[in-house]
Amino acid sequence: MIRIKNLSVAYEDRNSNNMALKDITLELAAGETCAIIGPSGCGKSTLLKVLAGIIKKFEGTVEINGQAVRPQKQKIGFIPQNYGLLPWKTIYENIRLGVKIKNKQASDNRQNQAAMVQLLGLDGLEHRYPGELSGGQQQRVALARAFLLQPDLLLMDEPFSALDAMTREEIQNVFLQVWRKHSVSTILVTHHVEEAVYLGRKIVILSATPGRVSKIIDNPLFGIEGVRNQQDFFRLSIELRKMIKEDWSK
Amino acid sequence: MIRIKNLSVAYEDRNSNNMALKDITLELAAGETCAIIGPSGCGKSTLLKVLAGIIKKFEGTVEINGQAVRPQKQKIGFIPQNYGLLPWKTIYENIRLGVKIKNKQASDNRQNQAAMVQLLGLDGLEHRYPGELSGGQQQRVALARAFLLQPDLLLMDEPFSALDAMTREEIQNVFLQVWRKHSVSTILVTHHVEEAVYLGRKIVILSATPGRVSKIIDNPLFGIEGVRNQQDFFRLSIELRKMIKEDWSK
Amino acid sequence: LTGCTGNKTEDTSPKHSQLQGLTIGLMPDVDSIPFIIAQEKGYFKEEGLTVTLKSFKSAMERDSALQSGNLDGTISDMLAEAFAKAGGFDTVITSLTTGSYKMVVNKNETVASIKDLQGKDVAVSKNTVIEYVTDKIADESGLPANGINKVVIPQIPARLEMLQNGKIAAATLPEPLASVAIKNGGKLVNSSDRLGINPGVLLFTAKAVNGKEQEIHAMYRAYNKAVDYLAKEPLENYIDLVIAKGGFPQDVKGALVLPQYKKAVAPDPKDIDAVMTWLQARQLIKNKYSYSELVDTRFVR
Amino acid sequence: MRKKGPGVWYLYGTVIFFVLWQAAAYWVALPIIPPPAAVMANFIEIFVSQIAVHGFYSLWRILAGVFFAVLIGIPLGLCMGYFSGWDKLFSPLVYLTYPIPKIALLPVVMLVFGLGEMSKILMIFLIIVFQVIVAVRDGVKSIPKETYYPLYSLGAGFPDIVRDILIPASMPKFLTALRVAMATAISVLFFTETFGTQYGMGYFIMDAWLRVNYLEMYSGIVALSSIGLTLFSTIDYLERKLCKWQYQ
Amino acid sequence: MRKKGPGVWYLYGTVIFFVLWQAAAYWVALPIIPPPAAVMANFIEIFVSQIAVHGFYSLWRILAGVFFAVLIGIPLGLCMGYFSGWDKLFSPLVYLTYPIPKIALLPVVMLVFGLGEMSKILMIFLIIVFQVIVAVRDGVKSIPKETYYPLYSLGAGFPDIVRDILIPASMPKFLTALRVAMATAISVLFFTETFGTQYGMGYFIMDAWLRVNYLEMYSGIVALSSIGLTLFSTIDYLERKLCKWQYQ
Ligand SMILES: Nc1ncnc2c1ncn2[C@@H]1O[C@H](COP(=O)(O)OP(=O)(O)OP(=O)(O)O)[C@@H](O)[C@H]1O
Ligand SMILES: Nc1ncnc2c1ncn2[C@@H]1O[C@H](COP(=O)(O)OP(=O)(O)OP(=O)(O)O)[C@@H](O)[C@H]1O
Ligand SMILES: [Mg+2]
Ligand SMILES: [Mg+2]
Repeated sequence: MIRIKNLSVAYEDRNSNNMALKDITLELAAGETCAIIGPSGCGKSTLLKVLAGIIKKFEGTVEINGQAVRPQKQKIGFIPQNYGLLPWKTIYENIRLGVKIKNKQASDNRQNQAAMVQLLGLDGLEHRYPGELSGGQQQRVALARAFLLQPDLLLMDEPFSALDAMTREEIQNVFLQVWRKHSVSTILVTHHVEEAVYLGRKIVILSATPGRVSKIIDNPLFGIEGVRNQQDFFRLSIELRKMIKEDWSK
Repeated sequence: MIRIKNLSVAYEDRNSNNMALKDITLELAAGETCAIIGPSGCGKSTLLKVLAGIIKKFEGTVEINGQAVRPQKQKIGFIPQNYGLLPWKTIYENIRLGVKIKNKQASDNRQNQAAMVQLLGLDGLEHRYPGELSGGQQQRVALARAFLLQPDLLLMDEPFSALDAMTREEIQNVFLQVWRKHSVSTILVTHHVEEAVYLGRKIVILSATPGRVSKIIDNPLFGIEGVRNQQDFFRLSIELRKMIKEDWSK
Repeated sequence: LTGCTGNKTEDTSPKHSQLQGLTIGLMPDVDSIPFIIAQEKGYFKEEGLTVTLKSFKSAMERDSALQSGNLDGTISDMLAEAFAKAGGFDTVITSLTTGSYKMVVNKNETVASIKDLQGKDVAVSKNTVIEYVTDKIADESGLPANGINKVVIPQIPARLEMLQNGKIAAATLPEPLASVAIKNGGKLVNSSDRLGINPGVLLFTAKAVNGKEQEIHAMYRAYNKAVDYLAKEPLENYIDLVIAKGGFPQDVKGALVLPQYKKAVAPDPKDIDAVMTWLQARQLIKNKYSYSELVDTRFVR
Repeated sequence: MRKKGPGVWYLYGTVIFFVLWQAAAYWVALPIIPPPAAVMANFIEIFVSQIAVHGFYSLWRILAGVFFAVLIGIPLGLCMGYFSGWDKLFSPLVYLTYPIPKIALLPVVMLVFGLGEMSKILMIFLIIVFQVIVAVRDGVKSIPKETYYPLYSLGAGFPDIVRDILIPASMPKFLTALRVAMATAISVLFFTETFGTQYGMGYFIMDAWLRVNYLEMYSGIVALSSIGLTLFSTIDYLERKLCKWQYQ
Repeated sequence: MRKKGPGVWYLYGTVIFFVLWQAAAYWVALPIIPPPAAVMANFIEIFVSQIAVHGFYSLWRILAGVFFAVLIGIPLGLCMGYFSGWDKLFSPLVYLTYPIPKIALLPVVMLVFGLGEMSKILMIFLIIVFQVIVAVRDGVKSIPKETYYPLYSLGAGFPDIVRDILIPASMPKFLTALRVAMATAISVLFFTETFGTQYGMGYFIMDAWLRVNYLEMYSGIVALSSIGLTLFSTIDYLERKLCKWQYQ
């Protein structure tokens, strides 16, 4: 259960204060997924950073399961927009990073890791460094790290942006598997309307800088098997796109 | 005029040689645009790096207007997948970088720059450093740099991946303007089938690692005003998607 | 690791077993030779005394070792004693040692007498016994106080090189490097021996003087034996030893003329006074110390 | 980030410094470590009459030495870092000459350059130039290669790369090297300023030491520490100016 | 990148070194720069009988001094770089103590630690620890803050951050510092090894100098250079091992 109330975030500049988020109020039930759509620069990444405990200076309240954000206590899987891989660690170590830090004792999940590597099409790359991978491969490493952690809260910042359409669909399904198995509360930022419709039980539309919640849509199509090829899916996507267009041109 | 013949590229690893591109043969007339689609990790970025003169160790021949690749002679605008901004330069300086290095004398294009900044929605950010921008804003800075340079050859590696749908459309149109005005030969890598159909006169489909040319499609819909809302556009996109699916599942 | 003790094992005969060890600092100069002889010829052992000789390459390191209580006594000079007193350290002179400081002119200079050095560069180290001797030499020949142009070069080998390569007209050097200079063509102008001044002394800390009286007496007996040895034995018989243990240049073999070593005596009050006057005139010390403050005559007179 | 200005912290630092010193003086209870109060009194007493002029000489020699070390060290370090050929050729040379005790060169320097200012500045130069070379070289080597891509694709020449990448990217590392070099230059004054001069903090300290005047010696050390603090905080200031992009 | 092994380049470097030296010897034409051939002959002659044991002593002192400098310098530098409070508190202290000529501390060091090995190692330690502190601190400070995000969001503690970020990220800079520190340690031997010992390259070189035996002095310098070259290439090797990720 995530509860955000009147959240405002400003970046302190050398000479000015620029507001990135203003008065965000949002609730998300435990185990729900939420897709965030917003124009570039509206503060989506900022919002995720607040939830991940990286930005600590904000106004308003942010609670995860009734507590303030404390990554030490909560198990948060965060995929930053630039993937957040450590260049001095091999892919193998990068993927393990989350479990290594979070589950100090339980290190029996080698098998899980191998399976995850397989699912994300990363086999054979384990001993390379991030600098030796293609952009999409790096992104998949970040996804593997987050999925393997089996977090309580999963925060993904444009997690499929560097993937081709087919890989993207496969990995969206991998995500859904993980989500179903562990019912992870998830917030994902995306620029794809279809992706939002496919993966978001809630779809939040933010308005341009400073970001405000413009609309929150309950998505009836979420979780339906094979929904991507149904007419409803197209219709909702088109509708949503129209909505967004209107909203952002204001 | 770009002529690629039997291009093969391998990355030397610590212990193995891994082939990234194999036997690529491709021609592109001067002033033409070409969209490249390929699965993640197939070597699209590698191909662009070869054309940009960054990777110099390859087999086969690569010619730009009949000459080998020599960025000193040719005016190449390259947008790397990670934007290629210099963190110690302000946005203003980063945008100017291309013209500063290429057109040493002609520095009268301040106005152009201001106009470009405006078009890409970057006004007000000129004095920030790249680290102080959102992902999409950074990508737009890279685009501004390349467009402002008015290059002979424009290489764009997933140039709109971090932009929301609306901004993306706007900037695709900015690109078309620039392209029309200066008839820039362009190669762009994309994961969006619609983008490829909208922006590519030729569409090249690469197969998975090591990348080979799988299909080259002449796109009849390129350059038609308002094509995005026509039935033909949808049909071609869907057709293409099917083609890709078949091709990559082989 | 333990100074110039050689490899003699410690004497454990019951008669001498009450004596504590003495640690004495040496410099690579001729004052140290009697100590090296006494050590190597076993005179200290004959007295039942264990002496640890520590050699130092620079006066400051030596002084620091004494001030920090790592040495009981050291070869030093009257100026150092006055400075130590002024600096608040309780040390005393127990006797003179025999040293030699020489002013040498470089071979290309046509200098008949010291007077000809008027206005020329003479290398010294400042505020040290070297400068003191230089002043005395100038004084003696009637040059005014600022008659020569003193150039400060504290590193002795560097001073030697500058002299030999004609970058300076003259230099005041301690033995044995003065002999090297002379051997290589330098001309001796004057020396502390000729002037009859002898600022070299043996210094002990007050703590050692009071706590190791027996030992210091024994040490002087051995020292005097060594002086006897030096008087009767020809130089060839021990020059190799001195070169090896004293840190002397190989070159001095055949060139070095040792001063006449004298049995340990207390310094002449006149000499002490001269040094005090010189120091005070140059405002290097505030108070003039009396003879009895500086010298402890309970060991030798 | 700085609610209290840096000045306050320097004050704290200075106070701690004096407290530690006082404790050491109390514990040792020998003239070897005079108590800070006595030293400060002495410092104030002799500042105008003696220390000021010595300090001035030293400052000029340090700055001149550092200037030349930077003048030679930066271009060489940049080239060694960027061109692997230069690195291969010069590294062994640097590795061989760097550890040579500079005192061994003293006679040669004195002979060739005399006893004047030149020699002293040259000694400082010789001691610190290697630090600058090695640091700048390593700084350039640690630039990730993707950083160069935009410039490569623009066909930028070496001067462009130097100006737009090498210098800004290695600036923080260079400033570290400058800090280390400055401090080294100060702390070797005792041996670069002992010949052919009667001015300079090095001379002053060694002379005081020789005269067993620990009060004056420590006054000299206090003066050196202050020079050091000043130079260091200047570099800190420069860093905040020149590497603004790192400090957001 | 390395068609010819590094060995070949070291050979080139050594040859150039000797050529320059020969040229200097020829030009100066004085015993203070003996020709390399004579020195090498002397070096070979006295290597086993003298230099080996001196070299061994020096090597042990250098390594011990560097070891302690690293032991203290890295944790302190890491903390100062990471926690701005530590930096604010300790920086002024470092800035004040770094420039103190370490020779001025000789009386105190002798007082507390006597004339034995401890004192010499401590002197080396005092000279290089500051370099290590400053370099590690600056290395940590220059880590871009995004690098920490994945660990922050995992709620990683300071030990995790040290192990997974601070150490690997500042490793290249630390190795630079280690290079500089090693070379400094070697080149100050002439003054850390001249008291209370008859072994060590410092002693050997100063002794030869005072004996005006330039041949032996230069043999000693050659020995030091070789020690330096060995240590440096060990660090280069370490760097290629530990910072593999930088060398793709
Ligand atoms: N520096 C490198 N060292 C070794 N292998 C590399 C290196 N860079 C890329 N590769 C490999 O080469 C292949 C092609 O990489 P490239 O970056 O060209 O892919 P891409 O088509 O751009 O993929 P993406 O869509 O994910 O960006 C990949 O399999 C990648 O793992
Ligand atoms: N470090 C910073 N300093 C100052 N301003 C910043 C900083 N980081 C981001 N901003 C500004 O805050 C706003 C929100 O940034 P954020 O990265 O959250 O956008 P976003 O919604 O993720 O955009 P995108 O879709 O382009 O990634 C932007 O206008 C950006 O310019
Ligand atoms: Mg973002
Ligand atoms: Mg790519």
